[in-house]
Amino acid sequence: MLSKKKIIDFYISVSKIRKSEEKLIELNPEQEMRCPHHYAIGQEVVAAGVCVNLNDKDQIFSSHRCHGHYIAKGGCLKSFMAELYNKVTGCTEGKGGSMHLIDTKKGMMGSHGVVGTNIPIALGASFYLKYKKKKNLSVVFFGDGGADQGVLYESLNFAALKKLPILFVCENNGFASFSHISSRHAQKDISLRVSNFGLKSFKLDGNNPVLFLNKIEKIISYIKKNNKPVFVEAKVNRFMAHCGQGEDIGPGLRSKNDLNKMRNSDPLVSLQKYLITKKLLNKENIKLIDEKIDFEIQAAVSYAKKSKLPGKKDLFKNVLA
Amino acid sequence: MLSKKKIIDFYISVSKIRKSEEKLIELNPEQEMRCPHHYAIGQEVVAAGVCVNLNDKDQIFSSHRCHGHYIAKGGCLKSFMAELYNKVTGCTEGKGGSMHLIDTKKGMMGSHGVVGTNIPIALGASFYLKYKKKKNLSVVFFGDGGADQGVLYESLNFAALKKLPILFVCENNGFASFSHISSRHAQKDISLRVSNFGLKSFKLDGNNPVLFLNKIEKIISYIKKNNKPVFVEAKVNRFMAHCGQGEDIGPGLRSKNDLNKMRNSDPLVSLQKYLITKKLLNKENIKLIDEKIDFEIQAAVSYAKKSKLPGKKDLFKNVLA
Amino acid sequence: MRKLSYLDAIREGIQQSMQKDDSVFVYGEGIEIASGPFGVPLNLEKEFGSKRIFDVPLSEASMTGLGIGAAINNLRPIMIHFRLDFTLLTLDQVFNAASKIHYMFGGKLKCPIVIRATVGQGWGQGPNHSQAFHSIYSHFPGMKVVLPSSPYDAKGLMIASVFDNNPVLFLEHKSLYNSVGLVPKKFYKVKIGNANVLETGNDLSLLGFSSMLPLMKKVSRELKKKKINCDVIDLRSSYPLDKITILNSVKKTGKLVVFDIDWSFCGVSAEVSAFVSEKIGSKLKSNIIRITPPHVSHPVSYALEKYFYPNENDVLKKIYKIL
Amino acid sequence: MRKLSYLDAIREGIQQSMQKDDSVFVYGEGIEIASGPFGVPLNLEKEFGSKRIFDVPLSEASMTGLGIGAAINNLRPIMIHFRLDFTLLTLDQVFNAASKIHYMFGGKLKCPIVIRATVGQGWGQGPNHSQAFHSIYSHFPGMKVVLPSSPYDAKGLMIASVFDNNPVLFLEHKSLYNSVGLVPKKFYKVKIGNANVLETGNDLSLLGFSSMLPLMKKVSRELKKKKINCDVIDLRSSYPLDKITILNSVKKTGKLVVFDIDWSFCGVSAEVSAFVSEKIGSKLKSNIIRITPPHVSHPVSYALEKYFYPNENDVLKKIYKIL
Ligand SMILES: Cc1ncc(C[n+]2csc(CCOP(=O)(O)OP(=O)(O)O)c2C)c(N)n1
Ligand SMILES: Cc1ncc(C[n+]2csc(CCOP(=O)(O)OP(=O)(O)O)c2C)c(N)n1
Ligand SMILES: [Mg+2]
Ligand SMILES: [Mg+2]
Repeated sequence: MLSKKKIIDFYISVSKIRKSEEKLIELNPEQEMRCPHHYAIGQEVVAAGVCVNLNDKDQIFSSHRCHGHYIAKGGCLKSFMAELYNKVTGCTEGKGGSMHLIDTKKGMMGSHGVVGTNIPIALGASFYLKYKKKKNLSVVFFGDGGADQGVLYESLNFAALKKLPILFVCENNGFASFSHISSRHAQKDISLRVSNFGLKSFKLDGNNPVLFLNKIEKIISYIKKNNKPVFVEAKVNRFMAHCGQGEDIGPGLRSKNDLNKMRNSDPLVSLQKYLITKKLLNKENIKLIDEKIDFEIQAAVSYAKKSKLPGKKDLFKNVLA
Repeated sequence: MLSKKKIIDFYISVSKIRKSEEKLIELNPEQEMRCPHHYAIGQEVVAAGVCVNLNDKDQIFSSHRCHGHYIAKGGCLKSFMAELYNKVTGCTEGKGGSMHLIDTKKGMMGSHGVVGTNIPIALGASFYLKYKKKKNLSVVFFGDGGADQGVLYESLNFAALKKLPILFVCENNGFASFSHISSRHAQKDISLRVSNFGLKSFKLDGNNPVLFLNKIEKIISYIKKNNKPVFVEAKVNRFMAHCGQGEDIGPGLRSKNDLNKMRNSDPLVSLQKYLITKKLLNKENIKLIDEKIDFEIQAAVSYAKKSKLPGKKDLFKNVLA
Repeated sequence: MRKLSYLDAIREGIQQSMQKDDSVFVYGEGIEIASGPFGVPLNLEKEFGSKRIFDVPLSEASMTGLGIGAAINNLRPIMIHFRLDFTLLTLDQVFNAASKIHYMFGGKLKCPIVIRATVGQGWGQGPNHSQAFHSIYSHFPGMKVVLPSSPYDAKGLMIASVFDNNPVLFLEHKSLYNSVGLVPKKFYKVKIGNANVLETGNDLSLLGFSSMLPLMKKVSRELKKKKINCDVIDLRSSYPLDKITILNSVKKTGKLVVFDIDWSFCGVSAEVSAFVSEKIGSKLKSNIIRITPPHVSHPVSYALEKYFYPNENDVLKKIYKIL
Repeated sequence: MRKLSYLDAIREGIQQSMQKDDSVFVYGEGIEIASGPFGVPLNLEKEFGSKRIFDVPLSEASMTGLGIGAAINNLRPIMIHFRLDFTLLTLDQVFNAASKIHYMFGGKLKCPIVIRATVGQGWGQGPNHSQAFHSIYSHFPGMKVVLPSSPYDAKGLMIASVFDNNPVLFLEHKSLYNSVGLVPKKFYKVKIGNANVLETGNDLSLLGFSSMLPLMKKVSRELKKKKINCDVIDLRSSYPLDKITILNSVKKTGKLVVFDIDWSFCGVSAEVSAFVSEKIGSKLKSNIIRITPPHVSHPVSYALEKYFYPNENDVLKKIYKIL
């Protein structure tokens, strides 16, 4: 059973991701954050639902669309904003940018811009956790595009073979940049596709926040208890363009109408409704939470803006360890 | 229903593979064939059963263990022997050796020494066949080790997505060089593993020659009729070592006893028995067939021995087309 | 003659190749869709249909094999990558198969595949969205590697690549996409392996590739003010190198600066430098200079990119030392 | 001091590393089994258990990721490939991740993985079982690349590689496996980046790697008969290069021959040549010579291998021309 605290933490996480992204969109016209942005708006439930069940020693790995995962895992918001502003105080000191976020103290072990590349690296992290007899798990987030890569299948097999504590999370938003899943997958049910690799696989609805949270809590405790891998496909809707400020409306992509439908079933809104209906929070509580988040985000932006840019010496730092 | 002619051609093919390999083993002490040999002895049924259902315009692709596939597809025996003898009259003029056999006239489109690499190349051939509206198919042979490679899963998906005429044949002998399948696969049933990729998949017994022939005939005509890919896992026994003259007996490998059991259920012998029992051939017929094969092999060996070695100029031939 | 952008010239090269020969086909991730990255849209589906231009899964390794298997059957695939970086997923297919197929099968097969890829730069593309490593493609026997710097070359080299019988890496540079130049309407090839002498001078040879050309021209202009006249030569392909043009230029000037967008360590710039000094070292009037990014990964921050990519002032400083 | 074979020395280096630190583990295809290829058996399972030494599927790409994910968590993986050729399947993991991880995450992670691989040669190994392409590993920033030529170095460089905090390619050569030499019993490191001066002479510098050393020594012996004395220097690592030792030698002799098992075009041999001529070109008394296989794939036939691999006579002929 979900605790009240967990549901509220979950809401805070969803809201923080949404509001951070909206802030990025708002600030975009300044053209000061010079790196590609892949927004997670619409998909926040998955990052938040998974990470609210993890502790700092659990490790997560992510892809180009990583803002949400970083924030959900508790990654420092100041370092995040500073990184997006290309500053030396950013989480990679201006080296990695928006697609290579990291906060090792929080168990956010890095995101990668090459699709699928992080999947076996997360596998290695789960290998480490088992090797050192830690009671933790490793999680890798990737998209339906990530499921096109052969390393996924290699990694599923190995995770099952060695009984590693890893959760594979495929956020299926139906697109890989400009390719619809139907032009890439013979068989669109990804959880079914992998169902005979020797590990459990589930299909969850990332648009139904509480149901998702409920199920993912059980899955994560199954992994921790049994030291076994699990695969989860989460169906989600991406509200923004693949990259940047647009909406990716057009032939071969999606219609304005479809997008409106998505926005009308916004999981953030339905989560708020649920909280209120179930009397877990009232409107006032929600407002307070959101204001606190706004405040934190604003502080991070100020920090980022005030921070210094890296200098020539920094270019030659950390080439070899 | 299998025609008498097909069964006899099938026998000829199995026997020719066996006898060619045995000749290589016999000649090995000369140390004149200087390249690694991966014998198919014990596994011949798969190559023969598939290829007896193909014509010269159907294309096959193979791996390091390719002698059988080359011979079954009708590859020139002289060019084969000459290649193994490192001669300029060999099928690759001494460039590729035992792991890179080719006879394009017969639709043997090349074998590759890197495990799995040929799988998507065969996919490309099937793409070509469909593109040019040919009534043919492409076949790729690989081992259970080949099934470890991510490109297989990428290729299965694409073949199913584009409805390509391709037969994936996984010859599962339970080993990848010195690794038993149980130390590599979480889930040992390979045909099951791939069953949800959007194409049909079958598990066949490569040790039961006539049953295999029966089923593979139907599968190949299904592919030709429907322009759709199929995956076949064929369980087989490898009698020889992974590479060379030995038997690979030892801890972690297999026991003498196990090997004897394999040899005692030799598919070549059971095929001969079947032919005789069903009165398709009598002992005398078989003897005549086998003598003809011996003769052909001997001629190929003589040709190879008499052929010239490549010279310095040949080293620089065919670098660019 | 009309003017076309670099990007439109590539598109036209592809289009005319497809018109010329129906065994030419094109595929890549998201290329069917009108709004592709950097406006790379091809808009060729209407003309040629989804049989000849199509979208593929993010399965770079097997999709390279797809092209190889088609190419050995005399089709002429053009595989499109939005970043050269992603081709690192495909190098088994490229170097264990494509580049060797003609040789290792004794000439029985040819593999005329074009691997078209973009080098990114700017706007925080960073460590694995900006790499140029055509050196490693040039290192393996059996490959050709072309790097157009102008719209004219972009079209002509694309057509030459498509109709070449070897695997060709066709490497574009994002910063050149909007540059505009004269491009004939007709179907034409630019021969692979011929350098292009853009300016002539007796004092210094500036040789280089791709997006280095604008920098080289700026440097030449600056030097001209000081009465120093340069050969400015676009090498156009890193394999094969146009050895004759290179030697002729350096024999004349005695001083060589090699520009590349790839790193220098074991890079094409090292090869050009080694080749020249091994051939005519005693005729050199000063040490060769290589102008390339330093031996570090591509940083995201624009503040660091400033130091990472060679700039005019630094180049001039280095050149003044050898004058 | 005892004598050990090159192969046993590597084994002992691995064994002592595992004894020293239980975060060292080893994995590769078929390595658990006593009768591995070329007798590479490690026989370490009894001592360390299958947790620390284990067999893996033929999934080179993801198995490289496995090591990376472990390494960023401070384990010290040794991944074994029986052929360098097969690492072409892994280069996305190696160059888009391992070599960049320290840099692109601003120093937050280290990636101490050892990639151990063999270069094949002879007995028809052919085009994709014999390649040496450490140049491309040396090309990408963030990697180290070592190539031991003696049993002593094999052990010491293995230990140094395991305890280095960067990804290291440890490249062995099949033809050296049975060579025997003095190897201390103790745990010791050979510093990565230090060349080894094996012979000294004032007339000619012979620099090279790995299995080129036996050839270089033969050449030196032959030249000594003609009163020509050589520096014979084992460069030991292709990244970092020991620039000081290289320059000191060539400054002294004025004549350089670079030997490598990799191709020369954009190879490490090109880098050494370019580096030397750019630094002290004017002090050179003759053109630099690169001794490498020609720009073709590795043929299978022994009749062709004879011309493919550099041999003493051809090398001497080339050297006589510059004396
Ligand atoms: C190997 C690789 N191929 C292509 C790209 C270019 N690219 C960046 S994101 C993306 C789409 C990824 O789709 P998906 O995995 O579903 O994630 P989503 O963007 O939908 O969250 C593509 C094709 C890349 N980064 N890496
Ligand atoms: C990518 C790659 N990894 C490793 C090897 C070394 N190797 C050659 S054959 C082989 C075993 C292959 O097993 P399988 O695919 O089952 O074929 P089999 O030998 O059993 O017929 C291995 C590991 C290789 N050639 N290619
Ligand atoms: Mg997606
Ligand atoms: Mg097998």
